[in-house]
Amino acid sequence: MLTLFLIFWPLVATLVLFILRPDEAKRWALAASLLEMALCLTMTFAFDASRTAQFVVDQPWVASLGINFHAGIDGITLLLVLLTTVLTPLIILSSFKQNYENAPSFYGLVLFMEMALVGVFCALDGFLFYIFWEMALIPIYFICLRWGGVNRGPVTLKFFIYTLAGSLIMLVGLLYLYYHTPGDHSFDIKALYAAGHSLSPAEQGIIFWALFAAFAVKMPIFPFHTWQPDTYHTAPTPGTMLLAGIMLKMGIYGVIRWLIPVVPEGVEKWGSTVLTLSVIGIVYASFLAILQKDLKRLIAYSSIAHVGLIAAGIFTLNKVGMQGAMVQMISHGIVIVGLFYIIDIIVARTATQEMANLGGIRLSAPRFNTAFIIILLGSVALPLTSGFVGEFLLINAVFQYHFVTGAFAALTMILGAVYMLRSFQITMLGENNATTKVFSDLDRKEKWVLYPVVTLVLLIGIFPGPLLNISAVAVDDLLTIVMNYQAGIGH
Amino acid sequence: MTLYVFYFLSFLAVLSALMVVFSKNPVYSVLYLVITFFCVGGHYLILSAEFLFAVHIIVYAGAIMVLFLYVIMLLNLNQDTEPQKRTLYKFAAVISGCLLMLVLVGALKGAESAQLVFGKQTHIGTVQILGKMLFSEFLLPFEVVSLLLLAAMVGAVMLGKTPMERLQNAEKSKESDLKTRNLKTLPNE
Amino acid sequence: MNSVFVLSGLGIFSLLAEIFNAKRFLFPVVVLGLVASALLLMADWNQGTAHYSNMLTFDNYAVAFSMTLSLIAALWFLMSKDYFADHAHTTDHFSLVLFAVIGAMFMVSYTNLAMLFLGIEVLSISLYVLAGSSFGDIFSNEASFKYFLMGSFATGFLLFGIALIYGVTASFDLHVIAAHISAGTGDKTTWLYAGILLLIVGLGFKISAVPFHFWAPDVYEGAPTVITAFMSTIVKIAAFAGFYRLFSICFATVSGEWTDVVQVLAILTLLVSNITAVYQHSVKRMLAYSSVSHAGYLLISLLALNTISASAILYYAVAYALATITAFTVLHNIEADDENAVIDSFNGLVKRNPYLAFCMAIAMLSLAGIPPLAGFFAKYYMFTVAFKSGYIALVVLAVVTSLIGIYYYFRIIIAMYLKSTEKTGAIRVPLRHSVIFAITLLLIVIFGVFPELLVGLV
Amino acid sequence: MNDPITQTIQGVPLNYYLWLSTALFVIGVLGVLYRRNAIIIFMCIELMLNAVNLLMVAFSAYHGDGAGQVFVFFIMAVAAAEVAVGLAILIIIYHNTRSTDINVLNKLKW
Amino acid sequence: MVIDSVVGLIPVVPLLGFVLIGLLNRQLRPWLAALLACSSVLFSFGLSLALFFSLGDSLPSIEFTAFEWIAAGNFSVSFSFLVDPLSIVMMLVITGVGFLIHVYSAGYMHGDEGFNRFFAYLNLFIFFMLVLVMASNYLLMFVGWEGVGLCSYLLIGFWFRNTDYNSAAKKAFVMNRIGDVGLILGVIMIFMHFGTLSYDGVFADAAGMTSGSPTLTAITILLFIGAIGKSAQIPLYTWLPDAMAGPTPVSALIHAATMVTAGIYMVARNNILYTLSPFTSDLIVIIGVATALLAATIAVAQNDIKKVLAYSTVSQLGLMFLALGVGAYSSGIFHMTTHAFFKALLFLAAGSVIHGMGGEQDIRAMGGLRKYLPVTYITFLIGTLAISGIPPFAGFFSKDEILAHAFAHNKIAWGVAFFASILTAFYMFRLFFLTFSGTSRAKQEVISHVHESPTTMTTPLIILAVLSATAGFIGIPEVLGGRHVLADFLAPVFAKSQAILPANEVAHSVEMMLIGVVVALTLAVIFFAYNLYVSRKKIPAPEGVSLNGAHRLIYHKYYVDEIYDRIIVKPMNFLSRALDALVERLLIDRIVNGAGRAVTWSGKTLRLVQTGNTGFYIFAMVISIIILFVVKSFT
Repeated sequence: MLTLFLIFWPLVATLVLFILRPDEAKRWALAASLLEMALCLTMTFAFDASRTAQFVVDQPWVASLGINFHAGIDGITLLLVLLTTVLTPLIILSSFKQNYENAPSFYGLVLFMEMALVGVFCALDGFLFYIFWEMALIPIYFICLRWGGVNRGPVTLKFFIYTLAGSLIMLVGLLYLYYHTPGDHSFDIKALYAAGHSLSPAEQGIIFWALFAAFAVKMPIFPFHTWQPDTYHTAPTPGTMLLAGIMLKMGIYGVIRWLIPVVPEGVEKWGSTVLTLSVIGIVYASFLAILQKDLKRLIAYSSIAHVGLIAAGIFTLNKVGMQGAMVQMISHGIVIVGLFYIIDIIVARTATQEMANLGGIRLSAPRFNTAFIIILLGSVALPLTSGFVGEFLLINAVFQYHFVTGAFAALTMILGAVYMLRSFQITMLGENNATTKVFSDLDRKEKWVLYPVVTLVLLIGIFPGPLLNISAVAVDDLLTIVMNYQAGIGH
Repeated sequence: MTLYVFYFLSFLAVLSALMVVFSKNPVYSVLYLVITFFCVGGHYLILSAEFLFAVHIIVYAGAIMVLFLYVIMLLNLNQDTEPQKRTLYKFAAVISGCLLMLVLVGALKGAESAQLVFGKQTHIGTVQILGKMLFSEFLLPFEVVSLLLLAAMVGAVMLGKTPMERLQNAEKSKESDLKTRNLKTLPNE
Repeated sequence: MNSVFVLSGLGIFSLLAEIFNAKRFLFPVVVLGLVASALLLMADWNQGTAHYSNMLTFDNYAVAFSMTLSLIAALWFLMSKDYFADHAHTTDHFSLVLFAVIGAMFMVSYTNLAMLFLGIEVLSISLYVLAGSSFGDIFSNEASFKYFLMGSFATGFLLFGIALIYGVTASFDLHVIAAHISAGTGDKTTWLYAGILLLIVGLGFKISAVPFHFWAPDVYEGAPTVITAFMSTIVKIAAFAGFYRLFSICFATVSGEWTDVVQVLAILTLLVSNITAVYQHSVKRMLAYSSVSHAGYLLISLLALNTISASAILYYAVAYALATITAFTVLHNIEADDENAVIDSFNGLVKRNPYLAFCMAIAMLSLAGIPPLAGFFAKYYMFTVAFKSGYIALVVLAVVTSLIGIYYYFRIIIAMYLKSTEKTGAIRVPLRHSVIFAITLLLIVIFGVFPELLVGLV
Repeated sequence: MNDPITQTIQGVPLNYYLWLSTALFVIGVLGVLYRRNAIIIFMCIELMLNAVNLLMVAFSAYHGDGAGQVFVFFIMAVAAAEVAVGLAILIIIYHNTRSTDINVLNKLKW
Repeated sequence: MVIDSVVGLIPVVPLLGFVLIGLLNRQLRPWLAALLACSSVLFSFGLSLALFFSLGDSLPSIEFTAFEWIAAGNFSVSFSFLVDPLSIVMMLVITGVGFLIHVYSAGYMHGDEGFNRFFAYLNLFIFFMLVLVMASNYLLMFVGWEGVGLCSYLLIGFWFRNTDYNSAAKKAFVMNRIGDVGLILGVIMIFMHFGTLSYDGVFADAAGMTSGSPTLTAITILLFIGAIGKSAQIPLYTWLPDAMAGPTPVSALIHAATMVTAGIYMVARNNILYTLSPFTSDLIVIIGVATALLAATIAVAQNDIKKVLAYSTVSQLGLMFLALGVGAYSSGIFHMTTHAFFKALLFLAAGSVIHGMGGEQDIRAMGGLRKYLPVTYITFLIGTLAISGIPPFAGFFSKDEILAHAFAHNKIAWGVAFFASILTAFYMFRLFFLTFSGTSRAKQEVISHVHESPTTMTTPLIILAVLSATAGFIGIPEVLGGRHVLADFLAPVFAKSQAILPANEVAHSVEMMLIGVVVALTLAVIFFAYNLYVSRKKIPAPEGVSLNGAHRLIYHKYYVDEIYDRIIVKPMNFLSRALDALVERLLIDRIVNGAGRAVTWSGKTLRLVQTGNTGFYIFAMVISIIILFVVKSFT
């Protein structure tokens, strides 16, 4: 019941939004998302870390087609839902200073998006998962289309079609699995697992790619990433935050829950390929990031690199890697929201996101600078920031997988430092110029966004224990499924 | 005997049908079509479908063809106004016609040895039998035909009743409209 | 069955209304009559009664589709009231439309080929006239003419096919035919197959399957917008339902002989229509191609021909019709502002009437198949059907083409939400259109979220 | 058993009618393809329908089943209706374009 | 236990200092910030001292676990500290020297707009450095390791208006990061092979492994890469001279006394692993002596007072690595300790000079400062004598010990190291003479403002000078009849290694002879320098004068920076551009967009099929029907 409320409260809030005035809409959206966060925190406290799926809802939905409204929360889900519900208020808050035209629609879309995201993470039914997966695409598309920047028409369309292409291929894969579920076909996750396990290795390989198509595009994994820098660049900042902070986690989450346990054999067959691609992606994206001129693009490429590492870690099928991926997802979400907000502040004050036009901001905005540094350190994975825990565990796993991949993956530490420090230096340090001279320091609203982010970055870096603890059992459970399968076929 | 009659009627029917197609003058086409219809009617007689023969003659020769002829006269169509396709098209049309014949024959043959079982009744083409069928088994379609004719009538009346002057006025205004519309419909590159 | 009488009565009433000077009541009476006929149909639910020596059978399939048609027709009337007001022959139009609806109902409920044929003809003849009902408009004339010429040409093939089937089975009754065919047709099999092929040609024309679709874009574009709406909803649904009814009842046992043909048609339809739609400027024409493309998706279910095909078609038809009616209603309003609605006419609509833009967006999203709207589940259901019968490759193709579909549906969305326009002034939407939007949008969402309401009905 | 119909059935194989109808049908199609005058094209479509009628009557006779002939009756009715409507449309077009050439009507395209 | 909380307090107090100063940044008066910072470090120093005295046979080491940090799967690491002889020595040096430098900074940074910020960073640095040396497991050490790198970055770029400084800071961080990657991979390999990351577990297991196992070699090499980065060895040493961009106390604290010696500490900490990997040890020797020599030669031709000291640091670090490589771990630590004193002294004294000269750093513009800066002069002299290895100053003992071990181990290594140490004496005295002797070459307005530094700065100088002069006595070599206090104290840490290492001690007579030779030659070189720069008043060529072959080479630091620019930075930028242009835009984007364009194009083309001509439509239909029939009858 709580799960239902958790999923649909944002939707209810969205409906309420439309009877409000624009200025009320803002506040209502914030209040609603805070309530959602409170709810999620309550559930976190009620959560029993030693068990898997809890707060389960399982109602028939389209019974004749074996579709149920089956949702629940286990450790992995909980972490991601936490991420979603914590970031959404921050994202909403971050938009307060921008007076978006037609605010009710804007916040409605954001809340709608939150619903879809929470739904994706909670769904335990293949069809439900797919529905939420697709539903998450619509609001973000409209957010980018209506409130985006230059050239947003073609860019967002490309984004939409590209991701939808992946999703539809996934749908075909899910259907294939559905028709291999035993008995009266069902989309239940357990049934789909069973179906996946019953397939021949060759079929599993195909299904692997079918499902992975969606996830690879969403994450995005090299070379399916070209929609991303453009989209991040053109989207309004809250949209970019949603995309980078939460939405790309959908892809990773998909791999964890809807790919690896479904077709273990396919993963075994193709995992190394994907892992290699991910590692290539890390290096490739990092290289591209080095010479970017535009801040948002730079962060976009850095995001590809980070996600590449997460993906690589997951495909090692190593618990350390999985756990690392979980922490890193949270960390990346928080850090990137922080980074994009910082860019937003810069853009709002200087009307440019070209790094070359900036410089010396630190002189007039020390608090802003401090926040930037800490978030940046989280991004380059300095120990005691959130980025380190995940990145270390991931590199650990990838290195254990193979030392060459590990070594290449570890390059992210160096290259990350190179491009992040470069951007920091160009924008913040040096003498200020005409545009940055009047740069005012953080005001109250901005502090309300950045300080929580900074706190979280440090807090998770120092005490990652609770996070790791929450997801431990769920990750174990998933890996057990894989191992049982491998044991079953005599590996 | 019947076979010869069949051959004769068939030959005439096909020949006049071809003439319908190939006559240059629309009026001739109509007349040839009438001949074809009569031949078909002859076949109905051979097949003992007297009721249909009657209907056929009345409807086709009596109504439809007259209507055609009337329209042709009304529009004053003759050999000179007759639009002609280019030879290439004509050639292509003939070729595809032949091909269609070929494939249809190809598709329909193979049932050559088919001997049909005689029905319960042998002579079914009479007014009595067909009338019975029309008012029992096929009552609904029969009524629907009335609906259809009503619809056609309403439609034809509606179309035909349009005052001529209104049409002509519209014609002028639409010419200019046509230009703007076409511009928009054409690719804008 | 009673609903047919009600509708016929309405048709006649329309004709008489002029005489009795009851034109004022005509509109509400017709709308209520259509709703009433839908309600009457409920009585036939689960009865499966055959009427008039098995001419019509109101089984659940027929009832469901007839109801859909009546209700869509009611919506259509709501949408196009002003169309009637514009014409001198209001009552004639009313009756023609009603006759067309009756024809459509025959097409979904027939169990005799005679009824199929007559249904098609009643529908077609009314539409030939309606398509040309803008007498002074040369485009309307052309549309009407093309539709008529090609329609009657296709009818020839359809009849030839029927004749051959009759030759094989000596009956027009679907069940007799089916019994004959499943009993084996001996050396007349070639006639049967040729007949089936010709039927596919004839009916393929009616549902505008590629390569028999050429008429559709031209006619849809040329006909008055409301008539286009009628054609792309009611006619489409009826034609397809009729098509499916014939083939599922009669020819299911020899499906191996014709599925490959249908498959080719489906593939061609999906590809050609979607690709061609991409580069259109006229919204009506784009919607025409879209309508053709949906025929392609529908063909998939015919191809699969399994236990859930019928229900998939019903769902698809409903979802498609709701979205299309919405889209055309919006288009109708846009045309009030800019007579030749090209995609650019939608520019900046969100500024001029956000509500209208929202409706159009939902309609486009539903047509594009985006969850949680009905259009998504419709496509999904279609894929399920195809998968069930193993047409995986076709599903993949359908997926690809629906992606292409996104491209052109989203052009309108982009135009509305992104592009700017010099035109100012809000576009006023009449109340009855608001009612339509309220109903259709609600249904689109409800059916999308609770597909169980329709799934498995038939 | 000395009906004319029996004689016919015995004398003329059903296939002959099939071929004849097919031939007429194809000639109809050919005419539609060959000609540009809309009226002639209508006439050729009528020819096609007649071919079908003939075939159906033949089947009906050989099957000894009246339904075929009833159907032909319907086809005739429909044909009449179609011609009425068709010619009405044609006249309207003629008034708008001063031509019955189908090639003139190509404003709607692409 | 009380003592546990003491262990915990030692790093926490400077951290608190950082947090307080950092949060209150602008509200805090500068003197209060300085007081807070100094006292926090002093407090830590006091606690360390207390711990130092409580360590002994009864309490060989103290371990304190604060909380479990990361636990995932079979991986688990705690926030836990280990205090043993090695770490307590380091802690004392860090907090001790650190405190002195804090005090010094209070004077040096007086009036700087970032005064408070500076102290916050310094405190943060002390915290991370303490974490580095006190960690009881590799990952926590890595925390400190990266943390000090961060502080180094922040402090080098402290004056962030200057773009060059910022670039230097970035360079330092990135080069450190390269080493860090090696270190972290080494850590991961350790985890893979030992299943734990705590020192106890690893060392216990490692002691039982065979010498020279590839795993150990790999691990030690990877760890050593970390040390190379942090301790500025070939090939990652170029950041350290650039790091002189930071304020001078930073150079003293981070880039001389403490942070750069982290590599030494790390190798010493892992002595058992290195002892068991002869290959890596040899590698360390090679890199150590090569660095020592290379840096020493470069230092000879530098004219920036801090640059000379920086290269000297690099060179000395090389010597320390030499010690570690030959297995003389305690000698390495010994030299590290003495080096911390005299190099900190030298830097601070140099800072005092710069302070007095109003920011001038070029020795060509100095000279004759003896009379203006008497305290600085004396203390600098002591530092110079110490680094040159003149008995009885601290450097003499520690350096001599290293050379003796090197001699026993490998004559060539000894030879090179010997040469480097002679060079050291030369360039240090060159620096000294050019700065303090002769007549002033500075401009008049500079001279008029030259003043001795305030007491806050001179006091640390004096204390450090005393230490530089006397610290050697904690490790008097046997040959001179003393007791090696430090070696004995550290013995438990290196016990396992000592048990394995071959005891190739040099004979006392030989060692005596070596000492004699070294001292004699050193004195000779000093005299040479005196002759050159005092008697003959030679002044290095000013900027822009073309130099001859070898001189130019070393003046330009062997063009290493330029070479790196050519072979690493430029290719990387080129690769970045090439990937962007070729792969991203030409390949991937083109494929993706191409798909879209293909659809549009086919749409454009296909719509032309719809000609609008009814005749054509019918024709197409008929053809289609024919094709359907044909295909159908063939299948």
